[in-house]
Amino acid sequence: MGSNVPEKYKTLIKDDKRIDGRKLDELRPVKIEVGVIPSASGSAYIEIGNTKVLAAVHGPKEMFPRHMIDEDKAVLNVRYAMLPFSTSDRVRPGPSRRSNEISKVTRHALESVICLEEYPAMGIDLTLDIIQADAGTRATAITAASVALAHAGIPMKGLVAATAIGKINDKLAVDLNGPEDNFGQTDMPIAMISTNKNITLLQMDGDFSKEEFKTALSMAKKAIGPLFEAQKAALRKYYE
Amino acid sequence: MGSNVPEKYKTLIKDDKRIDGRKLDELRPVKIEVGVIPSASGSAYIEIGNTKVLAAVHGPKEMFPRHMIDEDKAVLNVRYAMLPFSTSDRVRPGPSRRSNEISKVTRHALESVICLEEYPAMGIDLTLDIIQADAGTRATAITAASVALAHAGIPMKGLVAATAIGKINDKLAVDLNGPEDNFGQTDMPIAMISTNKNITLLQMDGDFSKEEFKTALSMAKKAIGPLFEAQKAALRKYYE
Amino acid sequence: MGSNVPEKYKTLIKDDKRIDGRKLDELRPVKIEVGVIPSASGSAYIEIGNTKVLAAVHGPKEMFPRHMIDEDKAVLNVRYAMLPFSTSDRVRPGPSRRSNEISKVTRHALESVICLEEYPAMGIDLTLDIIQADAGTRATAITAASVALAHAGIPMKGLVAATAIGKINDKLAVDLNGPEDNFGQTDMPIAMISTNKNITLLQMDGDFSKEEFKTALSMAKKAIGPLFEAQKAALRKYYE
Amino acid sequence: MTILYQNKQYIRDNITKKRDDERSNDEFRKITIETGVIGRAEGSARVKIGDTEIIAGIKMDIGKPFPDSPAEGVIMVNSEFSALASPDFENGPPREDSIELSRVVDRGIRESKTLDVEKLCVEEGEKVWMVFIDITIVNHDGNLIDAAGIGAITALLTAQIPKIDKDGTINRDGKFEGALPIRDIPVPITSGLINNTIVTDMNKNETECAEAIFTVATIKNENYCAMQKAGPSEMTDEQMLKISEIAQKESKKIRSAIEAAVKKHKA
Amino acid sequence: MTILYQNKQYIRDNITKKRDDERSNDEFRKITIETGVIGRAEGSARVKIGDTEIIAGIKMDIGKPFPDSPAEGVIMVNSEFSALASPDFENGPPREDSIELSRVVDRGIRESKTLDVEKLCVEEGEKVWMVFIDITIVNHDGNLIDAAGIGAITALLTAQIPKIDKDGTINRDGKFEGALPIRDIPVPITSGLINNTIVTDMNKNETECAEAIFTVATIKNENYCAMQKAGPSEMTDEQMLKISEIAQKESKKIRSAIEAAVKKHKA
Amino acid sequence: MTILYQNKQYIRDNITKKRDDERSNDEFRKITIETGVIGRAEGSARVKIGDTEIIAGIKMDIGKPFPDSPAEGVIMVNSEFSALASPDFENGPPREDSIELSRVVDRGIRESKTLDVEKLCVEEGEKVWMVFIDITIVNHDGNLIDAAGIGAITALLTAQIPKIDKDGTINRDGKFEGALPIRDIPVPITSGLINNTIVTDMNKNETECAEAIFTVATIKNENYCAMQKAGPSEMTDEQMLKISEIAQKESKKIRSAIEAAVKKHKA
Repeated sequence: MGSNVPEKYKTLIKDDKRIDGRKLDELRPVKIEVGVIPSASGSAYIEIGNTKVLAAVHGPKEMFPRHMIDEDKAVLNVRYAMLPFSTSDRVRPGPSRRSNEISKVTRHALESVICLEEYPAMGIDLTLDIIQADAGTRATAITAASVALAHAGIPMKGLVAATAIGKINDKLAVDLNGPEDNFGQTDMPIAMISTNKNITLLQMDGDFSKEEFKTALSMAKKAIGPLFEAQKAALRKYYE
Repeated sequence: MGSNVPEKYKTLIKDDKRIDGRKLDELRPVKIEVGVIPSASGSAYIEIGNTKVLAAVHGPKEMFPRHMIDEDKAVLNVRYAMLPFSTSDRVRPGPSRRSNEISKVTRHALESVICLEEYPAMGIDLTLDIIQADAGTRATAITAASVALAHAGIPMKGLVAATAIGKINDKLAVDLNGPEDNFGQTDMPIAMISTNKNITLLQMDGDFSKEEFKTALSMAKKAIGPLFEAQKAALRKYYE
Repeated sequence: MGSNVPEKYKTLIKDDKRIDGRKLDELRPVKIEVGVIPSASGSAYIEIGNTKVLAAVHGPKEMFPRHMIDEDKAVLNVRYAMLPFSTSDRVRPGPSRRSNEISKVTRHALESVICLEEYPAMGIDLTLDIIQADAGTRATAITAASVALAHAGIPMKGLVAATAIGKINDKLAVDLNGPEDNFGQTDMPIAMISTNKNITLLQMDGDFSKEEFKTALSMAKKAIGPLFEAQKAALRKYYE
Repeated sequence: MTILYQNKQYIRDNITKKRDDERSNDEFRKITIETGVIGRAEGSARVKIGDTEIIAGIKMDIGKPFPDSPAEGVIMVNSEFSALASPDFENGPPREDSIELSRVVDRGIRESKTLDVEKLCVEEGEKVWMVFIDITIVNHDGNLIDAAGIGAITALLTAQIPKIDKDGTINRDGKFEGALPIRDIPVPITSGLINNTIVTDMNKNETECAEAIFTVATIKNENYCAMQKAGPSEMTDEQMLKISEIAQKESKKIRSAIEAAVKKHKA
Repeated sequence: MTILYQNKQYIRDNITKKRDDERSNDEFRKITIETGVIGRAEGSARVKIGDTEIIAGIKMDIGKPFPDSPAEGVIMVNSEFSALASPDFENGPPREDSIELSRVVDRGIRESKTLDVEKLCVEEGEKVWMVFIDITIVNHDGNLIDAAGIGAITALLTAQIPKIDKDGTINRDGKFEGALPIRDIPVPITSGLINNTIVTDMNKNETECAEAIFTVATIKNENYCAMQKAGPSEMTDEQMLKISEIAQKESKKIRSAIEAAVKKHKA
Repeated sequence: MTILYQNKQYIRDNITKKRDDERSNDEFRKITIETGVIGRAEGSARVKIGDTEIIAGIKMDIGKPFPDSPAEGVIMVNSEFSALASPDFENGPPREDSIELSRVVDRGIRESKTLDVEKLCVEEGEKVWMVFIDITIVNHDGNLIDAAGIGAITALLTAQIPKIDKDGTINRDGKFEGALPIRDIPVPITSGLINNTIVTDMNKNETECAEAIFTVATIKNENYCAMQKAGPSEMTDEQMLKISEIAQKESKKIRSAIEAAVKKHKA
């Protein structure tokens, strides 16, 4: 939501088409691969448009550090990171305030579907590396994460997938790309559960009226459907 | 003790009056409140002139980190910090060499009066936050600390209070304020025990002859008296 | 191996003499003292030319941190550091990537001769402080280290000594000094065991043909001999 | 510090009947807003919501702008979970909470464009005002985000820009160039789900019982400028819509209280 | 993650007869080199050696030169043992391994003068190109150094220098000033001693059984530009000479594969 | 490393009769002061007090002055409790001791105005000399503060300011612009209370038995320039006055030794 909008990004919608040719309710192309990291318990690679993410699950295993052990259930440790070469300006390696916050909301987005109580006192490590960033990195990472968790054989009550609803040129649109995110008015990442469409992550920055928020929620519900299908197809393909 | 003294601070004493109108042996106005932080075991708020400090005690409680446990007595953990907005130039959050040193001398200033041996293997956390700084922050913090410890019900052999004796325009003066500290010649923070007036903290920077040091010690003894009274009055008032 | 070579260092060899008057296969003057740090279990001071190193051994003793304990043998902890005033430009205190890497290769250079299995679950701390640096600091540190370990009475299968073979003005030379290291073509630090002349450390940066590498290895074998003699003489002298 | 299992169960079981302190489910505790509490700060506020207490202070300094916005001032929000409020703040996960608190307050102010950063440019590409918003938690009895958000905007509204002397140094001897360019008053309102019941302004014990938490910041025109769902459990869209409506209603009342405090401060 | 004692013993006992995966002792696993895998990077490569996988990316930025080389660009090599490959990477000693990996790759490129840093000067003493080489370990099945070294040089060979606009800012909108000034193709080859037998391209289990490890980087003219012995045990000079000869031979093959990948990339 | 309880008791019980090493209570151990021990440093000294040994080195560099003193050089004191002296230096509280050591030495030099920082200005507001005083503890047998303080001032007195070349770079090829502008020779003397008896120059075992410790730095005119009380117990004012008198007396002797060492160095 920067304030210096280059000329070419002042018009993000023309004749109901977006700058990459999509319709307002159209997702970017999605590609999901399962089992890309042999040494991990579970792993997935996902591309949504130009955003590319690797997800790996290690565990359930001994929990470390020990003072964080929960005797009643497994602890989900999430590490979200942008690789140094994933953006135009190099990202310094190491955690930042942004990556710490995203790790936390991502954990909350997934915890409620994982049967953590089946692995008391253990740890499940989930690593999410953004290898190329073009908006929607946290949503894409969450979508990849639940596939990697499923691949690791961890029992879940459902899959979780995520996208973003945004406002650009005063109109609502799904799954913002880079310029739409940078020069649009509003960005709302949202994650839902496949079984009941309940919401496990929602953040919003920008400007929404009450009606826009309501519409955004229902657009999200509709848009996330194909993501669940893509997740399931990828898992099916892997096990065939 | 900087070297660039602005014109208006070249004369810090005129007709035996200091820039804020005080006499040489006069403390700044003192205000002490007990029990200001409900979630702490003990707490105190103190204003000495424009210096404002919050003190909180948590414990006695389980000692952490464990490798610092003392099986024979409680460990007093002191954290002195200047809040970011407490001075003209913002203070970066996090420990500095200065705050580490002050935490240490403050711990030493208080340890000898606390009956630490009554709580073997436990920890007592003492937090001292400077919310506004105008000279004498460590002395003010120590004065607040022993009130907070008393409020927490921790047995002590006496109260500890502290002030500073300084040299400004070649004269000794008690309880320096900001400009006196910055542009004076000598600053000597000193802490004493209420029962025997023994010294638990003394630091000095600047210049003192043997006689000046002797005089400074006796001025301190006299000046600290009213601080003990203020501490006791605040505690009495709280329990009334 | 910098690229801006000052005029006076363009010719590093003239009439088969090096800038400090040495022959190509000649070591710098060596001085070793044993037992220079009373509070250490073992210690040594060494000068090789203008490079000066203090080595201290503490232990075998309780291993810390505990999660690094090896139940089968002692762990050798090596800390190599350049003191802040050891070079022209001040060295910032604290570990750097360079010092971490050297600590590691130094550990590997010594581990194979130490009978670590005699002290299961314990730690041996080896500190190597470069107090003045003029090339060859890691080689000099290793030579000092095995003397300090011997002085600490730790059983070893042999001594380890190290030097460097370099290429300067297209010729091979032993034990490079500062300008030869900075403006030469190749630097190869190498450590050997006194008993069998096997190699425990070898690093090379620069340019060597296969034949040069072969020659360098045999030059090293020959050059290190006097270092073993100096180590033994220093230990003998100490125990006389 | 964690409450007992039995107490959690009690709170969960009874939340549909009554809260601990007899409040109705969408009722706030008593809020007090004090201004001008820190003399050294450019602006400051102390906010109490029940027993929760925070101090917010504004410090300003001249710095270099970011390369991609050379004509805009810089906003930095930092919150310290001081050990004053609880020594447990230092151990592990709460650091994460502290970062989330800072970032939610930060986004609420930044994304609502509350501060007109273009007016904080001193010399394009070279010198802009850096506005530091520091929040200290003095006592923690739940709902820190709302307290921090209210403190931050109040401190900003009462802040004075220091004077820059001719030689370019900042003159802090009580001379000012006027107020900060503030365009709106975003107010965050946080509600949670306890035993699937929506509860607003949760105290600390209630927060620990909450399955999910949702913060919604509203601006003057009743639009939303920032939202954040926290907590491990899911929420339905109906629950989110309901909570956002509560936020619209409650933020209005609190905005009036802020405006009153600022008016009194300037009088 | 450490392999069992029994497995170690088995590998050690049998290494003179055959390797786990039937390779001969100086035989590499299958190597694949992909280029242009990261669109945001100035250059990039994905390298697989058997199950080991790394991604190398080049980012460039304008910075100040070091005072003692005011007319030379700056090279920075960084390797991240991402938790992707193994969560154990985070605990203790491996940090040391990660530093060693970075430094061996760094020295291989720096000391071979592969990159003509003088051509990376924009304005003497003020502005030079900083070339960041970042390597991420995606899957760890041994021989990371060779994979990282191959990835780094391939990424450099395919990198494009971004255009600098008139106002001095870097234009990343797909305009380039040409390729990096690369003068050579150093290739590291790592062998180890297992039960005193020389074994090249060790997988992870083999690496844990190795008594000593020796990496030799060779340039086009078959000379060596960097060497590094690792591992706790000693080596004879004959063993080192033998390993360096294997490096000459194997590096030639791999250099051809790199050149082919780069040629295909540029086509 | 901590001494046994029985030994502590023995030292405490006997301190009024005799010390471990037969010294009288206000007697220093043998002090040796060597100069010019580090060729790369601008100035250096090795100080031994009994078995305690420290090395102090001065490095100088050109840097930017602090905004509030644009025409003054900068002094930085840093002490490293090297693991040489004791590996325990790394675990926990000693870091605090190291900071206190640095700060007491720092204040002794800074507050006595020993170094005429105004003469270290090269270009007002832009370039001043930064004087780094680094102290390494080689062997620790008590009384580190006095050894460090003596080392610091001796190193300063023997330091040479490097030459600045026309292009502004520092020439370290053995050319100098003269000595540092030193105005005084502050000397810290530390005494402690053991079993309520005043003991000067305590060794390590005595230090661990001390209830309280008091350091007093004296300048040439016998005035005090810095004081620091340490240790958990209280002291009476009479004890402090007595210790400060011992400091006056002992500092005089040590100052003569420093002056002799410096004179010899310059000869």
